[in-house]
Amino acid sequence: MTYAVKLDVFEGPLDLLLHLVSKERLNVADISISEVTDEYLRASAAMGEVDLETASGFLVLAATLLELKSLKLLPSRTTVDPELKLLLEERDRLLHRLVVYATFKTAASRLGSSLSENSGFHSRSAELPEELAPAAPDVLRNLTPEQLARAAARALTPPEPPKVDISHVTRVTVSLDEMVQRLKARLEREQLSSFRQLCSTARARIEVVTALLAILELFKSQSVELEQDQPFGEISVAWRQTAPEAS
Amino acid sequence: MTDRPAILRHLEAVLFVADEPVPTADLAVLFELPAHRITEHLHGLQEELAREGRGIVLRNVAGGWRLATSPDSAPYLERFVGEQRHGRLSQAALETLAIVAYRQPVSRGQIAEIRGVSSDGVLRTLLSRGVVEEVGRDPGPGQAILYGTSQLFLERMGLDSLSELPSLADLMPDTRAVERMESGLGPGL
Amino acid sequence: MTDRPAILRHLEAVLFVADEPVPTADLAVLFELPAHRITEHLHGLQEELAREGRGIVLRNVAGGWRLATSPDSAPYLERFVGEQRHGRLSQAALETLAIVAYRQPVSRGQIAEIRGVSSDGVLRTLLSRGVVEEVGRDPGPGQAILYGTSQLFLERMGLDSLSELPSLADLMPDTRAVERMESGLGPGL
Repeated sequence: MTYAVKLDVFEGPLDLLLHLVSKERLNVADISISEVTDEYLRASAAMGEVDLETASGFLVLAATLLELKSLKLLPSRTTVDPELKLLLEERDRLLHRLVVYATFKTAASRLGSSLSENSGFHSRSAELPEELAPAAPDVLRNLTPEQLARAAARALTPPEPPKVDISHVTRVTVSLDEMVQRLKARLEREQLSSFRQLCSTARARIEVVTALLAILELFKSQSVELEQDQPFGEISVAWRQTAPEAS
Repeated sequence: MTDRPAILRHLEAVLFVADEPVPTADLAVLFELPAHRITEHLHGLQEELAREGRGIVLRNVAGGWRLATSPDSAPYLERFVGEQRHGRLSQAALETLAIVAYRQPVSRGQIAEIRGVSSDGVLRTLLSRGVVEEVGRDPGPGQAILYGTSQLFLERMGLDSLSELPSLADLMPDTRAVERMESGLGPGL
Repeated sequence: MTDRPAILRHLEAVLFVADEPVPTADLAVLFELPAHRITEHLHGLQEELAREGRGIVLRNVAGGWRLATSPDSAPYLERFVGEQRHGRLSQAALETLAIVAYRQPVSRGQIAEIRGVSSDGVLRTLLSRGVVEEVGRDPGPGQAILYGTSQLFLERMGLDSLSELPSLADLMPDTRAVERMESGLGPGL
């Protein structure tokens, strides 16, 4: 069974994961990573821009889920090898984060109800009556230029953009499946490439993200080998001649 | 609860939050009643507040109706507002002053647009304190009054000129982050 | 004039001009009366306003006393002042507000870590609404700005102090929910 999700109703990767694992009888093995990812990309594209931090948070999560999923699909092991141990630690960390996040989500809904219960009380915000103004101390006495600048920055920064209903809009320029096929064809031809080269024709940021996820898919199915000499260095992508049968 | 008409309660609440006198006509529209009925109710409220010896009275001033404090409370009020604690600008006033300082010359309309709410009340306070002043007229069709900060403002802030105000560039981190992202991920990548 | 004590009138007048909740202690100093006498008078005033069905009520919030409009006038007020005043917060903003409320003083980074996404935009919204404010700097290397909730937050929540917030322990998912999450994440050993 695969599970379809509408990502635009989630506040981020943790919120999504919380939703997925809180379902009865649903676990990581049932989640189609590529569907979730496609949905995520569609939602991001519709919002017009990719929030890089959210995108990278999502990528980390997707990678962790892939790992957990592979663990889940393995025949049960009796011995604890170090890799498995690391993975289990990773799972515990993720579980801890989920519990903390779930707690704050409940707290948020409590705050929301308190705020609306109290929303009918309006206080006065009018300035001091003019006849009392002379009695008030000098208002600029404690004000520094830095405080003024901070207030200006706050006032002049546009507020949080309103949430857009995206249910009816844009399709992604390229889906994850299409990107996987496209990169497969290209790598079969070129044998060896780099992530940068593979992205050189990308017309939008969203395609770069899709390409990265596609590479991870190919890596997972052992169709490619990845190498990176140093953090932020070039990622080389090599096609495996003897790719195992697609599972 | 008494059998006091609900309209008196609602009138009192509306006048309580208003930051300037409210014309009878506006109240008539709000409550969907003829103006003369509103006037009757307002006189009723005015008498009631006076008769009961309340700390809040209703005044009919130029331009409409406004709630004010009872005159014999003045000595306490003066002591109260004279406290150090009150020697600072309200959040709204600070924000308005900041906008005037960094965006001058600026009109009321522009300030309201930036803040998302009318700022006439706070602007009046800043004018009466002499930190903001009229500096000209918009040459455009409306000829809106334009405001700027005064010499007194510079003196109080310990500045020689407006150019000494701290730059906003470092304080708006989001804009910078966006720019960095743009330049880092140029077209074609 | 009735025989209503003059102190009730003066208290009402002072609370009318105050722009934030006034602590009992401040009123005791102002009126040169012991705090418990002030509290009695304030409770008297509170009951009186409620009993007479006035448009204004007295609330004990954010460590002090504050006059506010009675909630049943809210529909008129909203039409009168426009919607912006108490606009609803988004889910993201509420989550961020909850983290700030329970984890204060807290940095942007710590908030992002708990939510799993950057919360800069919503944090700015909360700052401009005045419910969150900067409360200091992290003494560590980055000197990150630390945020906390404001007095206005307590007032909007109808709380006298932060200690009245429900305990975080009571808001945690129950054992069954945690077990379900755990099994959802993968097999145990």
